[in-house]
Amino acid sequence: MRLDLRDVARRIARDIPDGAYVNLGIGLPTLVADCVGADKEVVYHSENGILGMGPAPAPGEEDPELINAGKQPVTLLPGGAFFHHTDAFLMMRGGHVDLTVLGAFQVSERGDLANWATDDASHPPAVGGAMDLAVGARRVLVMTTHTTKAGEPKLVPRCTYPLTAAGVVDRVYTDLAVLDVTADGFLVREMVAGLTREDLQGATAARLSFADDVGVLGQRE
Amino acid sequence: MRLDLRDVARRIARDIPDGAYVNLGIGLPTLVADCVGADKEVVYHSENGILGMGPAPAPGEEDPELINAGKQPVTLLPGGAFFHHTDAFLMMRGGHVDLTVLGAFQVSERGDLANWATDDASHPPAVGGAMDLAVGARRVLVMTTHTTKAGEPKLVPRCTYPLTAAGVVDRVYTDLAVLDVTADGFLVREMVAGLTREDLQGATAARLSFADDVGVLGQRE
Amino acid sequence: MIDKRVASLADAVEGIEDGATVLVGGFGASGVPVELVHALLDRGTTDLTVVTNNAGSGETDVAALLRERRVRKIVCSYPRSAGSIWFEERWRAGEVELELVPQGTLSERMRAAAAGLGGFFTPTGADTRLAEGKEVRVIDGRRHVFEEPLPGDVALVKAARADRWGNLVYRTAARNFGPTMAAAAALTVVQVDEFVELGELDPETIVTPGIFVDRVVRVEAA
Amino acid sequence: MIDKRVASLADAVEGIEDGATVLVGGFGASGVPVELVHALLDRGTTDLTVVTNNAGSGETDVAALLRERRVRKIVCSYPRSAGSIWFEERWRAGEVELELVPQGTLSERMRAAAAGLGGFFTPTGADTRLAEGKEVRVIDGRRHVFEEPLPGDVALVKAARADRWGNLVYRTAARNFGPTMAAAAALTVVQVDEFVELGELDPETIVTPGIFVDRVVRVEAA
Repeated sequence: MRLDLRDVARRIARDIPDGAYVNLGIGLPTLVADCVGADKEVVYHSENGILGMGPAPAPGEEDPELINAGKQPVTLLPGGAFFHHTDAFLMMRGGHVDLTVLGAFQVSERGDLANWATDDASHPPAVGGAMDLAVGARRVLVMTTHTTKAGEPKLVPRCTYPLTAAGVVDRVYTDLAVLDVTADGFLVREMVAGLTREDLQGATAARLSFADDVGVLGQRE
Repeated sequence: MRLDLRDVARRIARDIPDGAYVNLGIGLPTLVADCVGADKEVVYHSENGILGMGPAPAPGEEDPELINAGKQPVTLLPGGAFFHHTDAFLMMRGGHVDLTVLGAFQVSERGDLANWATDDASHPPAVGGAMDLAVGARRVLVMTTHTTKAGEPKLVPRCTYPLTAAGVVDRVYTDLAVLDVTADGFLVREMVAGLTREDLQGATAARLSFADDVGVLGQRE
Repeated sequence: MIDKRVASLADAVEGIEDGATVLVGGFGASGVPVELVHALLDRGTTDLTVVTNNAGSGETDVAALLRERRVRKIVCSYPRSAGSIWFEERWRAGEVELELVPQGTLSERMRAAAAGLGGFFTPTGADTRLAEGKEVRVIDGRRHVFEEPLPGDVALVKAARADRWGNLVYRTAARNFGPTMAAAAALTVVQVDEFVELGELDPETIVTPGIFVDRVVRVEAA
Repeated sequence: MIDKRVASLADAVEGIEDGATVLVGGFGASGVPVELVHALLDRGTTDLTVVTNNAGSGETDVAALLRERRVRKIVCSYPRSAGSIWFEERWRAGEVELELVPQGTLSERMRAAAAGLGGFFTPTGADTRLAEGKEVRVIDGRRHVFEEPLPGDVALVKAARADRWGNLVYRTAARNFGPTMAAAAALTVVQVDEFVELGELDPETIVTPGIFVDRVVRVEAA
């Protein structure tokens, strides 16, 4: 019943407008780029000073200095540009990036995001550009499994993990549903087929409300 | 007995070290560049985004977009660079410009500088980059006549004209003397020949002290 | 597909509303987007707040806006020049409000807006008339003034070349306020001498990446 | 005559004292001035505060400084990576202090130092653990955190080419923290692949003007 995360990526890609400037968080969110159709021209931003990132280079063609935020080799498309770190974050913090897709440990019904620390004291903390992206991108989309591997809900009334930013998340895409963060909390827009509202609420710690026209979140669209 | 201002410029030029990054204020201070010997390599900065300004172009060779802070056509030397206004002022405010030479209406014995407004209410005020230069350059030199055309002293206990910046002037070069601003006020380092200490004090509203070895500020050196 | 090129100066200034705050590039006569300002004049837009280093000279660009009484307020560092007759006339008559800002602070305030910052402390202007009424804080033994971000509704900028993504390069000292203003406005409109194909600008030497630019229009060099 | 070129890596790091705050460029393995950091290691300098985005990986550069116990404190945004074993070892043992700073704030704090500003308000980090103990101010309805400038005694930077005035250009994403760090330190030392004649770098495309640079040293590309 749960969607494969590649299908979640495909669903997110549908919501990325033609011409958007997009920053994809490290890890899962990078799957989204592969799902954006050739009918759209999307400019990918990287915090280390790149606009217009292209796909991974062919094996053997990697440039060790031309990497993305996840430190993986990338390429540059015609029209791309290099700039320094402070300008890269000016773009992020200043609202110039139209949209970001981020992973999450927890999202609260007020749009608070926790995605950088789990309070595991055996590992040093690390934050990177997560807080800048979360406060700065015009639209913050979260891509996540609906629950943890242990079955704990990730959509919660209040985050218990350390916050990345307060009140920033616009929409959450999980393997079970698409939910908007509204003034009244999570509003379900789409659900996978075969799931009842009670099932979804059961997998969610925050109280859900449902749109009048809840759509089907499908495997293949 | 008073020096010609070209000779004052020549005296200032002697104090500019080889390799210095220098911003010359609009007007009189620009005379200094012509007096710096070919034995020194000095990099001139302009607030509108130029490092490495060269001399005025030959007639007919002017580029109307390549101008200095005084809006006069200039040239660029090999090694010069263009950058944007915010970076130009980052250089000024951030202490990257080694030295500036500025004009003045008044300088106080505490190093306060007044050089932007005279409270003539019939003209709109204008400040430009004067305040940024005055607070930011590592060393602030003032080039001025010792008194106004009406004979009023310009070196004063306290400025009566609106301040440009407080406590910033390091040294003043006038047509009568060279004076350092010290914790004890103006200290005369050099005087023109034939002037008594009493004469100089008489042309100065602030109390003067004199170095042990007051030098001769000469016409030709 | 991204194509920020527009066909005419009228298209370039389309939608700019009365009452807008307009950042106008240029320093003296260098880098001034003269034709874009004239297009705004032709559009009839009025009640403007104009942010620009100087206040125009002679009868063109910002001076023309002042002459035609389109400017409610001007924010600048150096409104006075040999030919700033229209500014002086309107200012003496009390018909235009002047906010005088040190030049570095003017540029830095626009950058703060571009960067999404809430303001900054600067030593520039401390203990002067231009800091009157502003918060002062002693930092590291030095008096600093708090300055607020200065965003534009619109930026009008002149550059040398652009591609269809809106990537820009400038020419010599005409760069001046362009890159900062382009980044500090909700709508950034740029006039260029030349359009080039996507990929023709070296990615190492693009000065203003297209992310800051909304419209580019070509103006034949005079 | 200005000639910032030095003959050796040892000359490049001459005079860097124990206890210095050292800004080290690079993001992951891109743009790291590896040879300069090793020269600092060879010099024996210790008790360092190192400001850098990551905390080194494997046995080279910042990881080597950590291994050899030269680092008292590290200021960075993302100390954890696959190979950050020496940082983790020293951190777990309480032998190195960590100041964790959001990446954009890290960069902006260095820029504030470069620009002579006293600090700034940023929305980044508000309401998070990284803002604990910091001044908070609501600006335009949004909570902002006050952040202080972060200057370096020394910056170690990698670039592609330099001339004798210290003008620099970089290569692709290796530019990253270089231009900001170069401007934010009292002593800026740069390693480059290549020296070029004065005038060979296009004045329109110089990324770091020489005013920010004190020494440049050539390191043969591996």
